[in-house]
Amino acid sequence: MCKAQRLSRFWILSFLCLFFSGCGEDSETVKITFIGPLTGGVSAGGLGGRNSADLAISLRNQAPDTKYKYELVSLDDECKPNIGVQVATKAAANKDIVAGVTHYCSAVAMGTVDVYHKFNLPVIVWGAVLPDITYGNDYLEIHRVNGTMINQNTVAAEFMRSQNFSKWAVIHDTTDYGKGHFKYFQIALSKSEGTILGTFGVNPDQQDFTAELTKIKALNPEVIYFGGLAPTGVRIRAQMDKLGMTQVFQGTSGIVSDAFIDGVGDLSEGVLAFREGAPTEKLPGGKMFMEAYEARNFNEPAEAYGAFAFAATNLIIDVIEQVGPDRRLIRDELNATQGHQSIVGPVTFDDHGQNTIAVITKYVVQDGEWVVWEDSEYASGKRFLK
Amino acid sequence: MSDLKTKLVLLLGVALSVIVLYGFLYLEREWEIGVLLVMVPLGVYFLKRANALTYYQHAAREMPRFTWISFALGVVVLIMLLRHEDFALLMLTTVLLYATVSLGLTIQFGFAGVVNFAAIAFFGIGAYSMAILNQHFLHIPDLLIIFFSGAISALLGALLILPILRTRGHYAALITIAFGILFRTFLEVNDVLGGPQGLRVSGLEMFGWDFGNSFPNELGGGSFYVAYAIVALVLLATGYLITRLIEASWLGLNMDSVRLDEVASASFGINGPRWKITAFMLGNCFAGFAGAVYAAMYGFIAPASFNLSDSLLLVSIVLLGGIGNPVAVIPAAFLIVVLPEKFQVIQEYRLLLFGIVVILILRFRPSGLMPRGLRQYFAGRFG
Amino acid sequence: MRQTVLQTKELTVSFGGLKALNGLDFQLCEGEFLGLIGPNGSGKTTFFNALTGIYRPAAGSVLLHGNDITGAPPNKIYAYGITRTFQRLRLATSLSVLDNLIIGNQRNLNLGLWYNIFNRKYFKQRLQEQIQIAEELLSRFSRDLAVHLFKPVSSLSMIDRRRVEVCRALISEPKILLLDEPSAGMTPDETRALMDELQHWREQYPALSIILIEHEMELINKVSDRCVVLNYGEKIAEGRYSEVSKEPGVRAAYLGED
Amino acid sequence: MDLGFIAQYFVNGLVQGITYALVAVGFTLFFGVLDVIKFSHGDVLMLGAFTALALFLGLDQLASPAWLSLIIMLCIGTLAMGLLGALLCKFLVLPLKESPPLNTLLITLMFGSVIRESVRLFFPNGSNPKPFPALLPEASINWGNLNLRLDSVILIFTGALAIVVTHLIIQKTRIGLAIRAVAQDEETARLMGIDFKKTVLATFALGSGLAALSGISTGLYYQEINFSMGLMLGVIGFSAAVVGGLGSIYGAIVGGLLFAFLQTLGAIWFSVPAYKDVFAFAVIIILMAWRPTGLLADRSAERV
Repeated sequence: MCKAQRLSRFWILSFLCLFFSGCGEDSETVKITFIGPLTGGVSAGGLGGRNSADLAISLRNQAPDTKYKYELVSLDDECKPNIGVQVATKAAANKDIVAGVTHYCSAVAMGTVDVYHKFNLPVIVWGAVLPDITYGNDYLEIHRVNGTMINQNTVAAEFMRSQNFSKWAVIHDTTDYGKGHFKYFQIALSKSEGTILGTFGVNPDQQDFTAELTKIKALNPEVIYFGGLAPTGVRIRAQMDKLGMTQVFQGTSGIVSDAFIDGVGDLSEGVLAFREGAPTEKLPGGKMFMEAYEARNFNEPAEAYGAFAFAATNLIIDVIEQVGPDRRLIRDELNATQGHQSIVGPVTFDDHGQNTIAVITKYVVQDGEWVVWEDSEYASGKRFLK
Repeated sequence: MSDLKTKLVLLLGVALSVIVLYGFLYLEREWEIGVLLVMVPLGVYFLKRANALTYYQHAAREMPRFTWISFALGVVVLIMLLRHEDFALLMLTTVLLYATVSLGLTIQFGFAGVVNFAAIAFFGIGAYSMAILNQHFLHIPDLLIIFFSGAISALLGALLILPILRTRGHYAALITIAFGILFRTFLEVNDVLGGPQGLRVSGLEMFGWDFGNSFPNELGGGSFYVAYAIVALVLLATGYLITRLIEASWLGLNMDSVRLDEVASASFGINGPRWKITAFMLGNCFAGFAGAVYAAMYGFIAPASFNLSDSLLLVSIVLLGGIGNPVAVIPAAFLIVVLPEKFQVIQEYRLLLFGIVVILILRFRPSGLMPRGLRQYFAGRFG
Repeated sequence: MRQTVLQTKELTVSFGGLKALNGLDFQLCEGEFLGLIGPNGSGKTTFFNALTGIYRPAAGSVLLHGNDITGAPPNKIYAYGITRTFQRLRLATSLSVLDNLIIGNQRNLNLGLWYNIFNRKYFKQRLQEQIQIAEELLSRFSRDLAVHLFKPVSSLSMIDRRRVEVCRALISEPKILLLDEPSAGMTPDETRALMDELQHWREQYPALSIILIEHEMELINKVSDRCVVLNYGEKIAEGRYSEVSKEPGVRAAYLGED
Repeated sequence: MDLGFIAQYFVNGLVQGITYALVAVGFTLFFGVLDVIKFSHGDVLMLGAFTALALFLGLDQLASPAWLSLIIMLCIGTLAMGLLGALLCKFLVLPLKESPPLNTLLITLMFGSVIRESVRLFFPNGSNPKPFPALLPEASINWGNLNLRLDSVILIFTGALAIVVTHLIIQKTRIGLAIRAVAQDEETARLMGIDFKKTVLATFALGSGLAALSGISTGLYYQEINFSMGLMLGVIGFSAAVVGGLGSIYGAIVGGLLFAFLQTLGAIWFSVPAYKDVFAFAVIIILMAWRPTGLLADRSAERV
């Protein structure tokens, strides 16, 4: 029999054995998914969240009394709604994954709520602040540990009025994140007679803002309110200086990151921003989390929402230990969470799965660092915003 | 070759390809896919050595209708085999839809020679039309909405046709690229269409059957993607049939003539612009249909998923397969959609790798993997 | 006297300043075989391109059966029954010989969507007719060419391609045929065979009038009823070849001042 | 909308216009010489900016003064991109000279996406926008509402100078003569003993060098560069060259300034300034429908 026949018979044989070997099941490990922006402009926050979730998993795996072995499946949504839906579908369609710690970007979280509901995968949002993610639907699968824009903008408006600023111009990106911040800031401001002279919606990856800024310069506001994430904030702050504009730059939780300060350099001096929850070191479990995080020496900092990702992962593991790795049981148990102790304080989910965080922290940039307003020299009168 | 023998050869060919496709879609671990990636080309080499491939091609030319039916049934078997694998079905449906758009591109680029770098924009127009029509016109049956989405894509395409007709090759390329950017920027800026946030799209509902919930148990149960896979298969099969019929008729003949030499064709009464318009609008119509089904299946669309790199991906499918060869888009679409999903390491370098592959093809084998054969009007002797 | 079929008055074609054709008056009668001769670059091919609408004439007019068709697009000219061959072959080389011939027979094709896509039985009959016409036409020009009907034109020799180009122009039974050096590159007896076949074709279709651009003077003499001599875009002589070839102006144009 | 603001818009528009014109001149050169469109031109621009950034980061370690590193960046960046342009032409464009023009367009477009992806993947943290050093003096003069910055003026000046120098090279030098001859009629130029290959490579080098210059000036103006800026600038540059009339350098300059003017106009008229790109591209498509061979049309008739 010539060589070709023998080789092809061997080929068919090996192909068939591969075909059947692939069907074996692997051992009993419970998979939890983490979804966040691991690449792109806001990847610092995403990577900090992933490392914190991974830390929670490894700590629980080392603990002796844990019933199951846990594994983290981390996926990158690039902070883009379309990529977010793709990876969410991939995770939700995977039978081994029983729960998820999902999303830093509000735009992506909004896009994926339907996917989690369709595949009834219980998830906890760890960083996105748009209220509609939980209040905009009555899906039992969606929960959130961090606070929302409503109280963030209420505190921001009262504080800025107390610093007797009265005239604002608003630039916000046209995603749900930017529009949400603008909407709730406008509501909060109308209660305390602040006036918004003009509003400009911009595309998050727009390069050139000189046109919008020139129009704002004509309106001559005291403060420029920016609703959006760090990359866009960097470009706007830098191009403000190009047009000789010295207004106060007031941002949102989206720019509370080192990436913003590195991008803008010393122009960041005196920039204001507001964020839910206290700074990590002031949180109840803050010290323990910071030390454990340093011990693992990840090459990225935990960033603003790392603690929330850690708390969300721990909550899911506690629930799985109690009811076992089944999506429906986990979902029902999560809905009934009351006063669950976590490093970000007690977690209680209301009927929409929302955990209410009252504490909002005011930040100002002083010498290239985000400093809590109360401890800054601006509060003590040594420096002035204007 | 007796009819029975031909049918046997064709069925064997389909069975073999279904097994290979099942292997690629079902197996999860990367080393398994790696082994498959080595085995399949080796297998093809053996088949070529034992000139089984020419044997199959000859059989396919003898009974084109039977080949078409057997292949469609083969894919139905594949869908049934995978009915519980949600993500595998999602990938298979995406392949079928991308192949349909590539058929549209084959008609535009392969037949009439009209270059189109905005294929994903017309795919997007179909998706957004489905999203809007589904939201505001609930009483219109979804089948009709899919049809309207295709028609809207074709009509919007007509807007572009005037500048394209009056310009030569590379100018038309620029116009289509500019249209792609214009379409995406317009979506991102305009709030009514959801801006960069995108839109939610409700699932399809046909013949009283809501695609939202899983496949009925009497038909074997399985994930809700099965219904979408079947719709996508019907769309691709019809699209393939229409493309083949156009090629094997005076319409395809005139399109080819206009592509090869517009002046000479004009001297023999062929109205160049008419055939370019027909090809361009028909291709965009295919893209619109596929976009509508894609939007309904995914449940969510955003401008960020319709940018130039996706259009280039579609162009690479047509180039990889072989310009103008309708059969070639199916294996090419499979390679370009499934491989990056299966190989995480490729996922990150996907666009880089496909860029390099297309450069190599253009440089050393411009006619692609399965070059287009001569026109065959009917089975058997006719050409 | 035979009736005038095609006429041009003061026909002028210019590229920028250069006048490729300068005020050309020209008549072609029904069934006439007219030779168009002149040194290279005298405007012969430009004249064909102006006639068939590829170039827009700068001035003057083209009349078919008396009515004005100046500047009509090429596909309209074809509808009027005027077909042509090209100096540099312009066949669709990647398509089969049959396809190229069917392209030439555009007028008799039914381009309706219904007949082409859905009513395949009807289409099959039309196809068989076209194949039969093409085979019969090809075999008149050379016995073995009809065998290559389903092969791509790229596989044919240059001579066979020239024959296919002539057949493409003839297949729709035109009223006026414009031949632009059809026998370039052919051996004398191949050229003679081509011309004999054309004569045979004219006997079958007496109303067909032909304009032939050719450099073989002896061939022009044998075949043409009348001829026109062009030089630098102007007509310098007209009449039977025997009279025209004696005129001093024509000799000077070809042989240069002695 | 007093005079100050109009002047401010004018200055913004002028800086952008010069950048687009530099890119457009590149496209016109390639088309003039080889009747081909090098679609990776925009990405060569981006790569020029990233090369300059890498050079600056290296030089920063050596603490070289700002003006010295700026000059080094400009020279090496331009030369590197010129070399890349020539290599690209030698290995990708010339071998495809005989094949249909669309193949050349596709292969250069794909090469552009290969450059884009490699910068995104292999430049450290390449997917994020990178801050570009502000090396030009920051002083600005205020007349009423106009804030005229020195760096904008310098950029406008260098851009205009580059175009004038290119024009002089084309009109006055031997290599310029060769380029024009090849552009006019390739066969005759080769018959006259002009080394066709060398001329074409020189043109590609010149055009790519200009692109690098434009990339660096964009970086200096916005103090930020990212891996996808090349694509947008490439398409805008090509539209400007086409609308101006491919083949004529004046057409490219007019086209570049026109596009910037359209964008500024769009920003002023529309309430949502982001519509400016949509407006500018729409006008380009309409213009090309009206005058397919561009405003200063080059008289190339179809030879039959």
